[in-house]
Amino acid sequence: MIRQSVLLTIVLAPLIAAILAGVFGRFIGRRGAHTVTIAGVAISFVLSAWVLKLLLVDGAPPVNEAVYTWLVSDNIRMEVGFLVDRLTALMMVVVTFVSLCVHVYTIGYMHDDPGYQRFFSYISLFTFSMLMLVMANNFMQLFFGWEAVGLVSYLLIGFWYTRPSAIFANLKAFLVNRVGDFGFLLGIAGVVYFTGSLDYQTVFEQRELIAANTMQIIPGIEWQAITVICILLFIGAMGKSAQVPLHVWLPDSMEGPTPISALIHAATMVTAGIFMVARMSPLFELSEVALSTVLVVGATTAFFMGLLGMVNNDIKRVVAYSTLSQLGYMTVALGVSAYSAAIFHLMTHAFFKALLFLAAGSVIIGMHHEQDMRKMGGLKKYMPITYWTALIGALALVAFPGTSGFFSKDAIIAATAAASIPGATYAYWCVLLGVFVTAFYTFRLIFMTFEGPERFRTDAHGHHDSHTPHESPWVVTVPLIVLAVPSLVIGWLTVQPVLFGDYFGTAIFVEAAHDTVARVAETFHGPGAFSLHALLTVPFWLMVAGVATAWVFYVKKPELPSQIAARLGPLYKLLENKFYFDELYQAVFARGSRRLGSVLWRAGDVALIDGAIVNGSAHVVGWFSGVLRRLQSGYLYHYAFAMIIGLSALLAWYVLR
Amino acid sequence: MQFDWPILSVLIWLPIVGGLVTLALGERRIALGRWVALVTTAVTFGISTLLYTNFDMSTAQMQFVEQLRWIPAFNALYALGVDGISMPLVILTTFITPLVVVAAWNTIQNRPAQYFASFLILEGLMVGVFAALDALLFYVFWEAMLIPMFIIIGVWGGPRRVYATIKFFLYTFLGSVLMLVSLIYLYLQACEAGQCTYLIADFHRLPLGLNEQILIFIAFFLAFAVKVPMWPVHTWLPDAHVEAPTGGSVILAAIMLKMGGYGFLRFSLPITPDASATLDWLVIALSLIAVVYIGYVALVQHDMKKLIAYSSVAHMGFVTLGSFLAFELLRTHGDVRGAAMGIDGAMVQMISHGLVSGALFFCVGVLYDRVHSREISAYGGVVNKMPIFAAFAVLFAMANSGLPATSGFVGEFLVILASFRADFWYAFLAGLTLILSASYTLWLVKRVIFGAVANEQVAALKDVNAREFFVLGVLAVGVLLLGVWPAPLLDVMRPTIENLVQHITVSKL
Amino acid sequence: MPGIGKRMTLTSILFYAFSAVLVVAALGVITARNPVHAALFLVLAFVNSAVLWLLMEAEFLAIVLVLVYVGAVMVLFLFVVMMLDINVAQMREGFTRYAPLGIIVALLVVIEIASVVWVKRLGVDTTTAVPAAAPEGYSNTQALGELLYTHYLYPFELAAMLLLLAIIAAISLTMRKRRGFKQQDVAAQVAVRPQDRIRIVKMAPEKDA
Amino acid sequence: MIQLEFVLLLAGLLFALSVAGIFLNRKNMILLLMCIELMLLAVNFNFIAFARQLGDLNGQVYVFFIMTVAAAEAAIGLAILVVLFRGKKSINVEQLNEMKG
Repeated sequence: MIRQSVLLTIVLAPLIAAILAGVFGRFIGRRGAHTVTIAGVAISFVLSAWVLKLLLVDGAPPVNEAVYTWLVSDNIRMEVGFLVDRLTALMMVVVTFVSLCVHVYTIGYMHDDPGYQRFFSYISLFTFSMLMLVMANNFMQLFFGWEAVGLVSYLLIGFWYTRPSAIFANLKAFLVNRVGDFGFLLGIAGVVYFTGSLDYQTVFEQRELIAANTMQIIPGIEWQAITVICILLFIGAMGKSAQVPLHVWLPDSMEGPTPISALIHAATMVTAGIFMVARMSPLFELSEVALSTVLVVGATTAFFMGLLGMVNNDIKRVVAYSTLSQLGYMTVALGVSAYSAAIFHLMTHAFFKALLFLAAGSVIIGMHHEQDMRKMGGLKKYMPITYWTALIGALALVAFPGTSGFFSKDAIIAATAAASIPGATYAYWCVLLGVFVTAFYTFRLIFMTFEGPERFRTDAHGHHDSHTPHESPWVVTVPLIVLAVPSLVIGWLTVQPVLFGDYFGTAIFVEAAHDTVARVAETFHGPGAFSLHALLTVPFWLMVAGVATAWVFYVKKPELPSQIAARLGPLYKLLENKFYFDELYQAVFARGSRRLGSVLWRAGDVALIDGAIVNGSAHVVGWFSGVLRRLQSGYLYHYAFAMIIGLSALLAWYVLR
Repeated sequence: MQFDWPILSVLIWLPIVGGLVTLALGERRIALGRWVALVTTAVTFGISTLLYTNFDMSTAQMQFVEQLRWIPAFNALYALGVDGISMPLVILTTFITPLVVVAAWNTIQNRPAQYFASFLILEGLMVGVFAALDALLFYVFWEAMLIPMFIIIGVWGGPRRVYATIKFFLYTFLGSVLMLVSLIYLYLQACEAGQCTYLIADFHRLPLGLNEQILIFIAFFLAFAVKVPMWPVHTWLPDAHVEAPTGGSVILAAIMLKMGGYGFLRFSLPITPDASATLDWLVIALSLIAVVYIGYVALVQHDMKKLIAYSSVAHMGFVTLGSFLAFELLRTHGDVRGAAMGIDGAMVQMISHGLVSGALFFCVGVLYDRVHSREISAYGGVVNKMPIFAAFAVLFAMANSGLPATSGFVGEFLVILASFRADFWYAFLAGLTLILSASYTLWLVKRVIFGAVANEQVAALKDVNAREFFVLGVLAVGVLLLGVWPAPLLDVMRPTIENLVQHITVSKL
Repeated sequence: MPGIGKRMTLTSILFYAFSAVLVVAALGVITARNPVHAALFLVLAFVNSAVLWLLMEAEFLAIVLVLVYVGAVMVLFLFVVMMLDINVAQMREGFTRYAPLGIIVALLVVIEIASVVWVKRLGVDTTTAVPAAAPEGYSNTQALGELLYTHYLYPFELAAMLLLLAIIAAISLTMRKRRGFKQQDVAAQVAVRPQDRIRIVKMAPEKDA
Repeated sequence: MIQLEFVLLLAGLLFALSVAGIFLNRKNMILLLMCIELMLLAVNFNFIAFARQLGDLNGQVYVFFIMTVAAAEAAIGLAILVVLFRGKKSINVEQLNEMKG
């Protein structure tokens, strides 16, 4: 039996730590701040692991209970409560584990920063919010966690608040997320409309009720209610998980400190959307249209965002684009109803992407906060631990057989191949080509950073730089190593139960007709065989081709890329400008809104309402009294005369009436 | 439990007496006058909490009722009482006023005794508006309240204060004289029906024809729409806010605007249910215009107070939207599930907006006291010099953009849930506030709070002192408490709102 | 009853005679070249009116009219007229120019009033209703007094206040402040504080150099 | 007996004459005041005539009050006149237009 007090401790420990470090940061000092926050997250991690063990090994039943009633309105009870089943427990462990690593790593990374306590407070607060999100048993709390992680993300991207680019990026991130949340909130409203409840359990029990309904959004066109709701919910996921076209905030979010990029913008927060869709699988399964939408959006993100990673030179942004692309893979998996594969990839990705980010951060520390890969190279011998762990992460990312990323990504590709819903073919080609792209940009990063000539020795002015890169302190490298281990082996160990076993049980629901994972499972004969079999498949060779191309371009013939870039001209420019999404949004939404606001204000409020109606009526009164004023000559006999005229007029009226 | 002493009268007259005492003490003895003002408002707040603790949550009846003959010639009664709708608003009033007193402690140099006295008298009158059960008494308080506010803006206001006060006064007065006409009409009708009083409860039961109802509704609508304010009669608000001193802005935004919403719930809906049903499209359309249109307008403001004022208009759009959903629900679904939720949302939004917008105006006041500018461009990088202030400002900004766990979320969430039931597009347009409010609020935060230190004036800033910390801290606690656990508030309102929904869905024809 | 008819005739004759004098006096008021003459014509008009009021059985008011108006108000007028040095010629400018207009308006008013009286008949029957004769021992002054001191007590008090107000107003308006006039300001004397009068200066004791 | 109509006509004549007086003596403020007194007298005639006709003493009470007010008005009016004359050395109404709007 899992007791509520345990769950409450898991959630509240990071919150209390965050409050201690944030509000009382001045009193407890730096050491105090990182001690309490790490202690808080460590407690959460240990207890989460224990809860997972209880569920898995001891066979404890899933918990679904309310902590307190948030409010009751119109007989709808809105509660704060926990739903802890195996899906939740898995997320809890991943979140707290990565968070713990990042906490430790931060001690080294943020060592000299004046906002040390504040930073620890924020990341603990994030852990709390994320736990609230995954442990929610109702939509209201889900939305709370959803927005709260957005808030912390906002605060952390803008952590260095004096940088104009950082405060621009955090505003952008928040607003783009808000666009998603807008859809999400409407989706929740739709759920409440049809089921009269916010509770997952109740909603899922009544899902047929939603499916039986239609809605007229545009008069005359009937849409299935379930489709509308699922797409609205998915818009929320698109915002949070940075799917095209709401992806623009994620690359910019790299303005935040690197531990944040690892924790929030790679491992946990951005996967909230994936988690949410998986959680809502009973709803999504009822709407093929919604699933197709998910699939196409995911596939587009997976391929096209990967392309952008191929041309970027900022080490963190390359990893960020790879995150976008991988999130696309997860979304594709959701689209083909391979929820377990999506969650599986979410888990493995959390490890190896956090690893890659932290490694990138380690490189950045070593390079004294230089992020441009063109100024790196040959770092292998200066930073061996970073190099090897980064290589492990890269291999996992490109899905080298046997690594954790391989199992999850190959499962997704196979599931996509097995899928038959509309859009599956397009998605299949996208994910397949994505493999090549992934391999290329990943190893481009590795080669540009760690191999080749040592370009850091000369700066832009050509004069000699006295700083030599150095390996990072233990608080940085230990988390790297700790993350490298699961990146390498966790797939091998868990693919059988998580993906093909009945790990998720009732937490995830799949219609038999959509069950692509089951079709993949037919060909699965243990992880070893799976890996060996992969050597004969197209994805593997595409991956090899990608790595080889990168090698040729950045190690063998470094002059080749610029020649090709020149040859491809417009295409290259298109990639370099990220498909002009930013420019488009800037012009249409940012500037357009301001212009619209100006027009409404100046023409509507100032000119029409205030000018014409309010002050206008005052002017009419003023003009009229100006006319009347002429009558007020000030001469007594004029007034007397007027009175007499009035008198005789009244008398005349009385007489002649 | 009811008291054997007239608690509501005490809440009305204690601050007024305190104000007169402060006034009598004069500017020379202002040190004592301040304490009189503070103690009076604090005691008033203390007494008002008794309303909550002794409130009977099982009934929709008026509680703590007092009734005396007032003007026998018109059968006007001095009748006071509160129910689940007015009681939270009374407590909001008594909660905000001490904070205003603390915030103005020594920042007002020009005639402070009169300043404090104005606020104390204003407090009593505002409580009177919420507590009055007699329509004529309500009207007297409603109009009397304008006078101290007029003085506050006119004496302690900014450079264009004369324009702003006159605009404020004329706008609100124009609306309310029509209300007086319809109150008198209702009184005469009540006399014909044999209930010759001004009691609002009697008006509720009065049978009225549709045409009568529509005319009365329009008269009430003008009075309350100006006060809320709804688009397009909102333009007095930005001017009044910009010119008002900090305390004036706070009271204006936190409490005065609520009177419009309160009026809709107390007068328009129950007295003219059929006219409300006929004209609800108008209110809903104007509310949605307020949310979207004003959201865009707020985006381009250069003046911090103006921006917050516009954001108030947009947020109050939720109040009117939530209040008028019932009829649309009845038309499209044949039942009123969701209507109570809409009104719940409207009420929570009112309380929450009282806290949040009040807090934001306090924040602007803190900056204004130091730099003497409200222009956004005069700031930048305030966080570098005032980290504690920045933390509060970001918190309140987030509450203003409706972040869950702050009070700003609860009302909007409930109203959007309810409006989805009425029509998808209502919810869609209302939901746009999620994006718009975040845009203008956080853009403001970005330009004022974040960034590098912009100029020498910002570089010379000092962080909040203990007094300002107290004010902002108390409001922050309120905002978070209401966001994390709004159930106590909803529990108080439930019987009254359910009763109201039941009442308005029964046609008077 | 022949006596009644005779009395009626006498009353009528007196009425017409005094009315004629009254009208002439009023004409004199408005056309007199000299303001003093105008005032004296006005006195004549008032005395005539008093007689007419006596005829109309308003004895008390008739006496009051003579006492208050002729005795007080008109004397006041005469004082003022004589006290002020008025340029009569300048005052008379435009007299003839406006005369036609004045006459036309006056005629209009007379015609209108006459038509109100004779065409509209005031809404009451004035021909047949004969005023009831006063009972024996009736005193107009006593009846008026009873009414004034009972039903009209408050308005009566107010009228007294009004007169007091008029006295104070007239005095304060015309009172002239003379320069160099020494006066005691009690308020200033009471409000004085020690530090206004003496200044205590602290200084180091001076030593002989 | 005195017929009501003739009293009323007399009052009307008095009133008309004083109106004419205002036109004729429009510059002389003292005469204006006198004309006003004459007008009030005309009104008093009406009251007294009706009081007698209807046998109602209230009319006479009104005359009493009108005379009170007229006395007060004359006193204050003349006081103002004196003050004016001191300031302007004239009582010409044409010079008194400070109240012009």
